[in-house]
Amino acid sequence: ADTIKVGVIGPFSGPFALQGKNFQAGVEAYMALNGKTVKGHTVEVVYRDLPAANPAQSRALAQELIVKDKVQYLGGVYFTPDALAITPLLKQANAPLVIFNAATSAIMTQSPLVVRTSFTTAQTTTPLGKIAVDRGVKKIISAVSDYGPGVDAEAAFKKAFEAAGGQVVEAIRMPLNTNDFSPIMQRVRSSGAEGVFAFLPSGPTTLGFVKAFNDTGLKQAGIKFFAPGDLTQESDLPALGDGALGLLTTFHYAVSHESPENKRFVEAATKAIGSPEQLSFPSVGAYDGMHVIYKMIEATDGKQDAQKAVDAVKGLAWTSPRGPVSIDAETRHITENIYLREVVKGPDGKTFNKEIETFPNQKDPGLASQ
Amino acid sequence: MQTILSIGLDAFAYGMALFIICIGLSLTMGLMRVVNLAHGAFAMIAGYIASYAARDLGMGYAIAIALAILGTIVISIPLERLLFRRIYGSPELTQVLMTIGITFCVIGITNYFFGPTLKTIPLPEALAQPVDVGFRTISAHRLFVIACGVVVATGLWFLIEKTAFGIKLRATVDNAAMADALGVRTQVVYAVSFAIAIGLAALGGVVGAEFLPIEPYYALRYMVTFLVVVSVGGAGSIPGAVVACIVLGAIDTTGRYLMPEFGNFFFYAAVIGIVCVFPRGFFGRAQ
Amino acid sequence: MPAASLEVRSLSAGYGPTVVLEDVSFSVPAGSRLSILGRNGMGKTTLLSSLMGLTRRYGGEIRVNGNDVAGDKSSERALKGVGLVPQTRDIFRSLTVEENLLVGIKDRPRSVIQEAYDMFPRLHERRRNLGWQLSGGEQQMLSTARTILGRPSVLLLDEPLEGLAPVICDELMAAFTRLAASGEMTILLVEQRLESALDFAESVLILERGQIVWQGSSEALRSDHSLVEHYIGVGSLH
Amino acid sequence: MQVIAPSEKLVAPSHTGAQIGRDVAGVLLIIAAGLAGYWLFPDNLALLTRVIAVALMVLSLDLIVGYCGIATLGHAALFGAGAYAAGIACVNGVTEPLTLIVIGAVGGAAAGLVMGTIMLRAHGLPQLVLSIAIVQLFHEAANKASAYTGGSDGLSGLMPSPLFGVFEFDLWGQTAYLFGLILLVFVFIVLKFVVSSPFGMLCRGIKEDQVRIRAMGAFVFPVLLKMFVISGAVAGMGGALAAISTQVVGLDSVSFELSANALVMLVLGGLGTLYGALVGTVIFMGFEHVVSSINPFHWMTMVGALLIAVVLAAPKGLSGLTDRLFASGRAKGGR
Amino acid sequence: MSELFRVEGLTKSFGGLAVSRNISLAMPAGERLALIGPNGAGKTTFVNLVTGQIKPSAGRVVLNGDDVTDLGAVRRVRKGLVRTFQVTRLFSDMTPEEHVTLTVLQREGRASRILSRFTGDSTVADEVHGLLGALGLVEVARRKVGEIAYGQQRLLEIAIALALKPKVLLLDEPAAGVPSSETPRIEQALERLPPSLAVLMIEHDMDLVFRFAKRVVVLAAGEIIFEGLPFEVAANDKVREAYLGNYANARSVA
Ligand SMILES: Nc1ncnc2c1ncn2[C@@H]1O[C@H](COP(=O)(O)OP(=O)(O)OP(=O)(O)O)[C@@H](O)[C@H]1O
Ligand SMILES: Nc1ncnc2c1ncn2[C@@H]1O[C@H](COP(=O)(O)OP(=O)(O)OP(=O)(O)O)[C@@H](O)[C@H]1O
Ligand SMILES: [Mg+2]
Ligand SMILES: [Mg+2]
Repeated sequence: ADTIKVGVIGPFSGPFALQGKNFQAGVEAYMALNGKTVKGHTVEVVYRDLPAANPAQSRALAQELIVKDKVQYLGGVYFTPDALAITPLLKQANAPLVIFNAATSAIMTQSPLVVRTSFTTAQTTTPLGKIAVDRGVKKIISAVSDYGPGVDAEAAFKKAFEAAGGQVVEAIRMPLNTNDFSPIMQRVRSSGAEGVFAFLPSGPTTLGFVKAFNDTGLKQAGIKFFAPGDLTQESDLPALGDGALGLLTTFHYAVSHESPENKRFVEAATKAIGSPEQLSFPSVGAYDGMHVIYKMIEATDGKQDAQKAVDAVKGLAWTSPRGPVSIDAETRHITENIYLREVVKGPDGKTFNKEIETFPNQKDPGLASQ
Repeated sequence: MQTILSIGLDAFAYGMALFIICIGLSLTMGLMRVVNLAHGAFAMIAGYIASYAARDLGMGYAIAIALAILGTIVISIPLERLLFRRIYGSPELTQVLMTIGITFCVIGITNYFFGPTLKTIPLPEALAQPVDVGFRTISAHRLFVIACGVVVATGLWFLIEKTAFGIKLRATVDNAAMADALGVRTQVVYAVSFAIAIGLAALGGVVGAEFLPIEPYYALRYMVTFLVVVSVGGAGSIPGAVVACIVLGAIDTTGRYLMPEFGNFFFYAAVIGIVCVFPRGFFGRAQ
Repeated sequence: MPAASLEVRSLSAGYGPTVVLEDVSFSVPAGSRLSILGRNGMGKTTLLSSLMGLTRRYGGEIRVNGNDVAGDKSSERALKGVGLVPQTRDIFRSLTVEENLLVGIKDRPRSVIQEAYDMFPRLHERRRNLGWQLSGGEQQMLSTARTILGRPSVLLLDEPLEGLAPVICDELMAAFTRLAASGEMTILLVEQRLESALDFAESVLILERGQIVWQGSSEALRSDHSLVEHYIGVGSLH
Repeated sequence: MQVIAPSEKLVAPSHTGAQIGRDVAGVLLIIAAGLAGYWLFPDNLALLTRVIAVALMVLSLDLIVGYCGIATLGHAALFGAGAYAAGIACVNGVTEPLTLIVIGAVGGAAAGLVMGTIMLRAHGLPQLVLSIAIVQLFHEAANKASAYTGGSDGLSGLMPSPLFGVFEFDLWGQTAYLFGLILLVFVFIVLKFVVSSPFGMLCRGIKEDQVRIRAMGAFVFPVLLKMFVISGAVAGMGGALAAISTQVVGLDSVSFELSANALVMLVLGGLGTLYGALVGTVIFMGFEHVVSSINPFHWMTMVGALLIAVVLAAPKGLSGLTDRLFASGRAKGGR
Repeated sequence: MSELFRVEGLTKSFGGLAVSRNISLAMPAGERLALIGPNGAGKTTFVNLVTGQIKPSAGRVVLNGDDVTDLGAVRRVRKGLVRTFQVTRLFSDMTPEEHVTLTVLQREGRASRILSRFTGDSTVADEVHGLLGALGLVEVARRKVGEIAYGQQRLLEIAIALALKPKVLLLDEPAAGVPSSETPRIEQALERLPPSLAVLMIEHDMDLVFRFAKRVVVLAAGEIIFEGLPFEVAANDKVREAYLGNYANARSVA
């Protein structure tokens, strides 16, 4: 019976601290519900803070976790470039990397020792194409933040939407640090589109975007609004307030998901994070990530053998708080349901993401297309 | 034409919001010669207080603003006594070090107590309505911000250029030892000006929260914006700050309208252009 | 404010770790005039600055009309009647001439700045100009006028004639003498031109390396050339 | 033409000999500290290598800020230019480490030339803002040119070949660290010469009063521009070292945040002495690393407290503190 | 001897204030000229115009037959047109020795070299020590300028100007702040200047002016109101009224 160390890298401070806290909540929830030992081996988690995308630091942290802290497993990683910086190390380190969040398809091709339990932007976005057309929107304007995931979202949506018969009349890329979105809304208005597709990273800018959408009267004018679920992350909903009512988003997980597994998870994770308002999707990525790591430890019986560990979880299927999921044997990316959700008001007067439609067993179309 | 007017109005409102937040910093930097990078931290503290008062305690918007300004000033007093007073007259970079330190601490503490989520300050009915201004609708809040900006600009200009206090303040900044030797109680002058600057930061933080939402990272996230606006205007100059806010607000807004994907290019290229033409900022005080 | 007496007892002062003045003691009766002489770098400026509270004090007492002000900040001393015209002029560069004068008036009404313009008409001509735009002599005038407007009872003058045209020097010295004679001010003057210094003052004090090496009446010094040569240097008196 | 015959001899003894002795001791101390780091923290070499890369950047920042008196919050533009130059070269088949360092230096120097040309048009705050604007433009450009730079995903897949064909850049990072250390010592010695040359003295003069320097008959702009280019080369080497050792280049290497951090480190260590730059970098990064591993969630408060404490205890930076200790021993001190 | 330096019709105004009105002046080699005048007459401005710190609105500056009006301040210095500042402009963190060394190196075109050492050249060092010695600055040669007395800073200001080996030297109140006991040092230093040099001195210390100058020019309100030999100055009514006051009386008595 050894102590097996798992190194978790995430943004625990800085502007994305909320996401890091969710990582931690997911990990702690899993360990609270499933114990701290696997086959008699004690699991110990070492957290390392990486406040913002910074590949060099990411690599230094991973290296240190491996060389100094002697971790057998790496987990976490919120941003894609940070994951890309770690992948070249894995082989030499003989350690698998289980990604809790970083959502660019291409990471998986960089190393056979990567497994991902989150989602990709393409995965969560693709169903929106059909949804939009189904709701009678033929002409749409796309507005995405100008960085990797935003560009991914734009491409995935365009492909799906055009395949379903729609037309993207204009594609806007907005700088990440935009504070005032009313000029963008003016563009939307003058483009003559019937709907808007948006992708923004969760955080303060979503608030400004939704506010501007309402304030400039686009909502009253009947313009439809579609976005992947990052935009209505549960922790942002209180700030968005009633302005968010009726927004349609697609995502792999809603805190409100109804299932006994999720109930148990939410209870445990809320306890770990402290305040129920702060809980959102990264926690479930971490929770399932820990599940995968536990399975790996089980399969290797505590010995350090990255390849064997990864092989052991290929095809692994289980019921996650988000619904039924499995690890795709070929891509090592998670196969999961994507849900269409609408922001509605609950009986307690608070808004939440209500799942109204399910797209089962979605793989990552981003990888499939490569 | 309509679009131009419309964009212009947005730009003006955005510029005025920036102005209210930044003018306090412009005073501290231009008049007190303190590069107070913690300015945003004070605006943020005010935002938290206002949010707490209005959302959690259900107080009115006006009361929340007043409480936020008072509360922030009260919090700033011990900081001024213990920390800022040590760096008046220090080299700018020392001030940068100290005020960044303060910012980090404020961020850390806010994060600890209030959590990392966004905080909103609910607007009263009257300000939450969209108002029809003829060619479009605009939220009443934006008009309110514009009005606040105008009041602040004229009030401050009068205080600094026309009153005895203004002269004492400028003298103190110019040469504190000599002002002291002429009987000006420089510490009092500094403390009062500091309080005014903090009060303005607080006001800006609260009324500008619709543009720059309140969250723990606020203080660092917008630091560059504030610094750029203040310097382009010419630190310490009120007309300069007004012009800079409106011009930069307009460039930012039209840039984002015309070609959002090059929004930042536009903005920073314009900044470089302006500084090259006005190497002291629009209304830089002669050194 | 009527003139005040000044008493200094074993004052030591300097800059940071450097002690410049050591154990300086002297006293000046109310309404009298004292010149302070000494070669370059002997501590004359430091002495005046210390009286104003602008240097670091290591010990000693400074009494104005019997009250110890050594612990006071310079603004307190200024309000108690000490006024300094510094050697480096220290005008407020970014303020206009008029604003510079307004800083000096303490709580007197604004209209008193006319007194300054009467004294130096040149300043009236330049009243809207910023401090940094003034010529050297104009800055000197401004510095002097600014301090005098505050009606100090003890006036400390650090080379106030420097850079002024002879015709103005004469007028200014006459004005200082008048102010002292009217019983309104006690004046301490640091002046390089020995003759002006001796003409002006009743008594003289010579500093060397931060210490008082000679103290006496101007007459005594004037009549003793060897003293002058010894402490101040050759060729000073023509 | 001898204007005036010497009439008195200088009384104070010459400082030159003592100065050289101190410099040699300083360099030895750096080497010793570097090797001590190697033996004491064999598991932290990745971090230590990063410290060295950043130290190069902070050194080069000191040339601009400490010696020329030009405040800049955009120094990462030079660091990043070096990093991307080396990175892009490496991805395209130039994998020899020393060549990559040279490429980085050239990239940095070119960026320094651009930055200097623009920044020297203004003074004071507006100048600071120019530096911010420039680094933001660089950042934006790197983001846009994703075909070459990888955009926000970062430029990955750098495979530098072994140093001298023997020493691999591997997981344990010994090669990278020792390579970095040698580079640092080399650069440090060169810079010591630069700052004590007449050119360095001229820069110090410019820092204090440009009008005076002009009245001495020296042009200001070319001197400062030269310093920008030198500084760019050094920062570029730092960037190249970072690229080689971490094998990725991210947008953060041309960010405002990195620039601001570098400035904080420099001021923390003390301006205008090359040692200050090193001390500041090591202390800041070391402290940040330690507190962020102890408490990854609230370490920022601790770092903030450190900065405040330093300003209160040593307003001239940490190296100023040692100066002060020295000075109080001597008879005549500064202010 | 031929004329070394000449200005023609130099004119400048700040806003509405005409500070220099059509000033023309010529100086042969070896000239020792004093420029005096009331405060604010435009003397410093004249120096600024001549040395290129500010641009005249009209007029020419000719040095050695070359028109230098369009040259910048730096090039004029290199051509030998050197000034001192009325208010000292020195580097407070550097020592007098460093100041003068830097100036000498600059004069020889070696100041922007990276690959050479600042100290260690013995001919430079000798020259530097010679200059410092002549102005009595040896004792403070290795103290920071910020810590030495103002009078000594004034002397250093002159040492720097001399180190540039000027052809035309413009001294703006060189003795201001220097005690009368020390002014002989300045005079001595000036006396030992090579005779080919033209020197213009602005000074309010009339004793110094009369000892130094061979010719005096009086400026008032931006105009030259008098030009002549020293002894004529005191006799001129206009000058007396505008500038000299009682001094003239004192001298005529003496
Ligand atoms: N800021 C300072 N820091 C350290 N030492 C200083 C400082 N200012 C002056 N000194 C030193 O104090 C001594 C006295 O200087 P001070 O200026 O009082 O002389 P002074 O008699 O007024 O000379 P001067 O006639 O030139 O005006 C000098 O040796 C000088 O070097
Ligand atoms: N930049 C400026 N803007 C406005 N006025 C100026 C400027 N520079 C100088 N002046 C004015 O021009 C006049 C001449 O100044 P200058 O410095 O040449 O006088 P000066 O003859 O040297 O006097 P002093 O003997 O007092 O030094 C002064 O009245 C001054 O106020
Ligand atoms: Mg003095
Ligand atoms: Mg003058």
